[in-house]
Amino acid sequence: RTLTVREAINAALDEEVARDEKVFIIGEEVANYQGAYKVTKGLVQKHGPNRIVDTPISEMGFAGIAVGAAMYGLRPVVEFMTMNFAMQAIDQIINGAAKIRYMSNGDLDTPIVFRGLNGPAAAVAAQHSQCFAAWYSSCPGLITISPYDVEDARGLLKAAIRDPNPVVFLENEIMYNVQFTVDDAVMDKDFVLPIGKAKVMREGTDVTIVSFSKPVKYCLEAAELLAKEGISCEVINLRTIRPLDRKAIVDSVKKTHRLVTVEEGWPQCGVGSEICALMMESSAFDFLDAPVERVAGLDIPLAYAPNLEAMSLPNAQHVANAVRKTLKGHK
Amino acid sequence: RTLTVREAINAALDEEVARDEKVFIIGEEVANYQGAYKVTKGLVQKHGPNRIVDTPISEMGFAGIAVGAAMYGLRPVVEFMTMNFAMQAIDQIINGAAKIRYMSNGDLDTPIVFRGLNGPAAAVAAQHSQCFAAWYSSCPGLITISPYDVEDARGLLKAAIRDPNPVVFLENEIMYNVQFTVDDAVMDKDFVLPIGKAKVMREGTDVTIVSFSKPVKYCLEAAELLAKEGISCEVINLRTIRPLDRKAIVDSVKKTHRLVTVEEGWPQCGVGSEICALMMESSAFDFLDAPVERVAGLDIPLAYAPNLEAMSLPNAQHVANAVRKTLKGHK
Amino acid sequence: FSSVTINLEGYQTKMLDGFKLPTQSTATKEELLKLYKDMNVMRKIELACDKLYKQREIRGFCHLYDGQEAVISGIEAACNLEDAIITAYRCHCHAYTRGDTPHQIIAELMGRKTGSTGGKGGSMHFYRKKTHFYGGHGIVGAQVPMGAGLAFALKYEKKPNVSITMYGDGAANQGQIAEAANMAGLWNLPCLFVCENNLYGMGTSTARASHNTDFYTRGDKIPGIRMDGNNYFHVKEGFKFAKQYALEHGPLFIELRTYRYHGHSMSDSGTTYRTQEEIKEFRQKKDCIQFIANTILQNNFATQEQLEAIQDETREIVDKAVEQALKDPLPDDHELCTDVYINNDKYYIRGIEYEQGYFPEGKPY
Amino acid sequence: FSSVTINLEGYQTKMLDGFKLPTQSTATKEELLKLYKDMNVMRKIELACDKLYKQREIRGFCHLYDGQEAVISGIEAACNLEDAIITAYRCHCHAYTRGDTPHQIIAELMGRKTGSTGGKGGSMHFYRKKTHFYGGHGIVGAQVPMGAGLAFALKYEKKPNVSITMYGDGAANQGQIAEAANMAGLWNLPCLFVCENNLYGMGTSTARASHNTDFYTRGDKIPGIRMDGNNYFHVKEGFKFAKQYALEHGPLFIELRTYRYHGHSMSDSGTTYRTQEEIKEFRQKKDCIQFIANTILQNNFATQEQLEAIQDETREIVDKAVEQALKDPLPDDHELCTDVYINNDKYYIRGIEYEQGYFPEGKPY
Ligand SMILES: Cc1ncc(C[n+]2csc(CCOP(=O)(O)OP(=O)(O)O)c2C)c(N)n1
Ligand SMILES: Cc1ncc(C[n+]2csc(CCOP(=O)(O)OP(=O)(O)O)c2C)c(N)n1
Ligand SMILES: [Mg+2]
Ligand SMILES: [Mg+2]
Repeated sequence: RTLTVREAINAALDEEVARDEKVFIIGEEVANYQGAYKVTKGLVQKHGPNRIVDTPISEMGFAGIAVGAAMYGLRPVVEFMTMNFAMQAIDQIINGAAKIRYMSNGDLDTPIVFRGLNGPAAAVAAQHSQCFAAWYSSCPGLITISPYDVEDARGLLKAAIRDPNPVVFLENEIMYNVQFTVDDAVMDKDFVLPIGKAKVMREGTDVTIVSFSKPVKYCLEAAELLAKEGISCEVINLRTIRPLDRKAIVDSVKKTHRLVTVEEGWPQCGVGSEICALMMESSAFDFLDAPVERVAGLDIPLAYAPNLEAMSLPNAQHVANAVRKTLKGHK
Repeated sequence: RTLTVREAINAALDEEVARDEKVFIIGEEVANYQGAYKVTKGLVQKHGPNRIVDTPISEMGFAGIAVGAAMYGLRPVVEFMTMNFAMQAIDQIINGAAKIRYMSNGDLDTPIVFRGLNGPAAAVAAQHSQCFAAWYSSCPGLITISPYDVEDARGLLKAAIRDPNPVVFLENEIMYNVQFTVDDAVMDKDFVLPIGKAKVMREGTDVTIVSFSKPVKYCLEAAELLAKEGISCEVINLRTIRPLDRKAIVDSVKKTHRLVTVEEGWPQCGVGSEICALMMESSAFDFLDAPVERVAGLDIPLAYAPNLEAMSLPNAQHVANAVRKTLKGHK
Repeated sequence: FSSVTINLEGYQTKMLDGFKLPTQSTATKEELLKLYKDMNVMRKIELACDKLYKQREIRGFCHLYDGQEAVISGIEAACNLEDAIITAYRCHCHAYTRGDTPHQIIAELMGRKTGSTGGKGGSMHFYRKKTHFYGGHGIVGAQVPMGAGLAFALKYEKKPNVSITMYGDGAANQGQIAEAANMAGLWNLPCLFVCENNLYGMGTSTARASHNTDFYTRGDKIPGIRMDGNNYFHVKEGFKFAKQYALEHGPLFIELRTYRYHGHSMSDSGTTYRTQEEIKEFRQKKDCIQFIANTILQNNFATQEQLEAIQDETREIVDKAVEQALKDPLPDDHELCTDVYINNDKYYIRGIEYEQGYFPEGKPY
Repeated sequence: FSSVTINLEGYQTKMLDGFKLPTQSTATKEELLKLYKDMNVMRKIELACDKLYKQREIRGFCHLYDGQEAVISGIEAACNLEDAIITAYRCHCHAYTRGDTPHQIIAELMGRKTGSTGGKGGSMHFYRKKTHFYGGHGIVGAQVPMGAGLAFALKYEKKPNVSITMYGDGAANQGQIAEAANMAGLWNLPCLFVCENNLYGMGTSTARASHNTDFYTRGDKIPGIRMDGNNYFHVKEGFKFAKQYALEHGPLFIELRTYRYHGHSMSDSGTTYRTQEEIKEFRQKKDCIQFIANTILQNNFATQEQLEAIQDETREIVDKAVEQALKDPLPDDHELCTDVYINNDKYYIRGIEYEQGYFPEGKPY
């Protein structure tokens, strides 16, 4: 079977709405318009407007409505047209959903998924290109997931909807159109992936490359490239950013002794930073034969012009360079 | 001269409002009520309600009003009653203030300060205790400052108000009441501290401890404690979180060969993580004789009960332990 | 079986022409005596908190409800425990009417293991899912969309219930209330937007914060009613009407005029932005508990002595609660890291120092 | 010196009893010919963008304004360049009336160095501080408090000017608009809250998004006017009144009924949520440029041929702009990291790889 990430998310939503009548989808243009990015295509026709709910442009309001509905016992899937707009609703996500179970001593839950596209897309400039993986993943009480391919998108979204905890699910616009071939198991109605487990996309022995979302592609490309230079890369797709699969990273580094992190978000206090901290405090430290290399989005608001945009985002070359640096040993 | 951090901030505001008629203060309860935490005490009496502006409870609205006023050429100082409430307005801070200069190719500026208390206070529970240093400091276009003592608060707030860039200024409620002795130079009307420069609070040779805001105190206490064990700690007060004074940290580590980071915020993708990343990628790496130790707030929403609260936050003992660990060498 | 019928002052309304608003309220002796007792318990809980705060047994914020007891009492008399309720941080008495005991409430404020949320939430964060009490929220205004969400869920589940979504006059200026109201209006949610107008948001009078201070009119095309929040009967009958209206027609804006006797929180004396006369006026002439006492006495449902006995009884309840709470232990250490997540054991929780963390695999890696 | 006086249809108003709204508008031949030219330039810029988008010379979002030109034209005719203006992402024509050339606008959309923001902002982010144009904002609704802030600044600086704060019918449901309006009302800010109601927010009709679709009435206690956004004269006279009103009395809500011909952005055909007939109706019967052409012709200010000559002239202007922009270079590489901050050189900018970063000290440490 071949399908796109968009189709995978669409099918996962469709099946979970069908499976559990407490699940409903709410957001801007999710119903009649079929989703601003057509991710919810066909769903309102199938499940009706009570289950697929179009909202006004009121992020804080409908996020709060979803949190309230979740407290009552429904299982909302909130679509933010992009995660940039979720910034208006972030208080509801953090102070509403994430902290409420703890504050209530376990009395209240919010089984809810906040999903939407995240990070840089193409030519949409600074206000529409921010990556929120680091912010959300810093918050206890919240699960943060960012899928790469069809298998991830399908298995993790279904897992997220079934999970009783609040989940932020960070998609990527450019990946929506990318096709992947998957086997039948993935298409099973109950195919779910474990939250909090990374996936080794490619095994290798010389260096570990850790990434998530679209940049996983660059890592795989770089690995391919480097293979020709005789460098064997292990590529880890994090899948979940919180809880981070620390063990997978540590184990891999113990084997390869070198680590490169790759993300499209800004560097400071990013996901790569956290992985550097993990290297410092885990048993992996003594196994490192070179300092960790971070590859991250350029530390500026993203520009619109295609050349500036390209110069601001990591690609396979950057990853390959970083790998080569770790292999050169100390600075 | 002895004064509290509250008095220092109050005086800095007072002087800057007096100095530049474009400067005004806006926020909830800043005028008639004299500030929810009395930080703006006496200012409306002195400068009148056009300069000290009480707002309704509308964080997003008044933050946006301040951004608009700044674009026009005024220099607003926005008080959020606490930075927790700024989460409702964070889109205005990031997409409004921080990115606008870049997006406009330098045509528009927003000389603005967003200030308020940040991080855990005492017995105010999870929704009122979040530290936002990591989030804000991740954003290019923004300056993020977090003062520790009177000198910091006064010199950096004045610098922030005079700086043409947007600044997030993270205060600490518990520090408001703490008294410090300062010399006359600090009380000069034009006393400003350089933004982006850390301060060595205590010189030492065995280990570098980096922190900001209230935890600097614990670092100093730990240093005192450890001195008795013959361990010499260098304590660095970051003051500015972005731009981070990377050089100060690197230089110190090159001297001490060991590093401990201390913050009250959550660990994942925190300020300590970024400093770990700095160690990986800077020339300091080869000088490290032990992995960096991170001390951070416990990774949970903060509880209300005094014992649970105390168990969730770093203190001098944690810092001392971390230091001792770095001196034990590798794990 | 003795009861009394009381004539109600007219309700101020918006867009409710053609609807018959209540004009009378009937109450039995039993109802009033029970009410008198409950209101006294509420008042005494708050006064106990005030005292405990001054003794430093309670810390942090502490927002007291004394003066406003008729609001929640009237609402509860008209609604039932299947009607969802959510409010802000001034929530001790809401916790009481929803079933928490004085002891649980006070213990929570003192951060004890026996408190309503085991010491985790504190003053601002009470909840009781089984009686549909959803907080207890510390972020001003943020509970209002949540309340609309509760209404959304009630409608989704086809329940014959409403969401009682409460906020203050200060909170009324949060934009998310307008957002929630718009959606509630569009979708006909059974949501009562209930503004407790106690004339001040912290130190700011309504006129200084709100361009429109008629809070019952602030739902745009959503109808509204203003009620006398110091008058139990006015609130109770008003809410009977309101609940029925909401189930049939959708959302309603309700303003309850009331007054808080204490300052905003314990650090506020409450006297810098309002006059002593004003406070005295409300305390002496409009006190909602005294009003019930008078009604009882005027109708010979009890003697002054009997009311004093109730007072004594409630004092004893609260005193005992305090006494017990003072003896209660703080939460167990091992509670520190529970309930961050459901299936908490599966989640790594980093310690302040790395090795002190909770590692699901059993040891640091 | 030839001029024409036109009778205006009455304005729908809220809370403006006692105010005399304009009933007539006078325009000279010169004004109308200039207007006709400008409106044609605007339309042709948008049509050029459409074409360039299809040729993949423009990427990303691209929100076109064709159909709505009378709105900005009428506003600018009543106001001046000291009146601040701010709007959302549908802003190409606002950039034009505030002084950007067609070449700058098109070049920006193509991400060229010569574009209005040097290729950094793109379609949604035009600004021109010197003529008080403040964007060009991509976050729906967020520009509205900023607009109130511009009004705040104008008042603070005692300027005889207003802030023209524009947003769409979809944006009207963002709570921050209510927040800004409340403060503008409280503080009497010279702020015009201008809702361009083109009947849809993306694919959602006003009735599906707004409980109250009378956008001029949504300022609560702030008065309002509805204008015909397809009629230049109605807008112009309405805004003369509005500006004067705002300077004397404070904020005003204005709704402009208009229509966008294109879909929301380039990926939207604009035909799934509205009928072909509806689009045709607006295009054929209510086109705002045709209306000006008719007025000119009816008053013999020009012949059909002369108007066609203007069309040709504007086509040439825009064609040349396109031609030039196609030849223009992309931004210089070194522009990548400028203007992140003021005093940019002092700031470390981390590279995608560490060593590639900009180090103020000159080299990595
Ligand atoms: C978003 C947010 N802003 C500010 C605060 C601080 N704050 C807490 S209560 C309060 C006043 C609220 O007044 P009102 O809504 O009238 O309720 P009352 O206290 O009178 O019951 C303020 C400003 C907060 N908790 N949350
Ligand atoms: C906060 C936010 N939410 C959602 C979006 C996505 N979005 C962009 S334009 C738009 C529709 C706005 O409609 P309207 O305000 O009527 O303006 P129009 O496009 O008709 O000019 C939406 C939903 C956004 N940019 N920002
Ligand atoms: Mg109040
Ligand atoms: Mg529209």
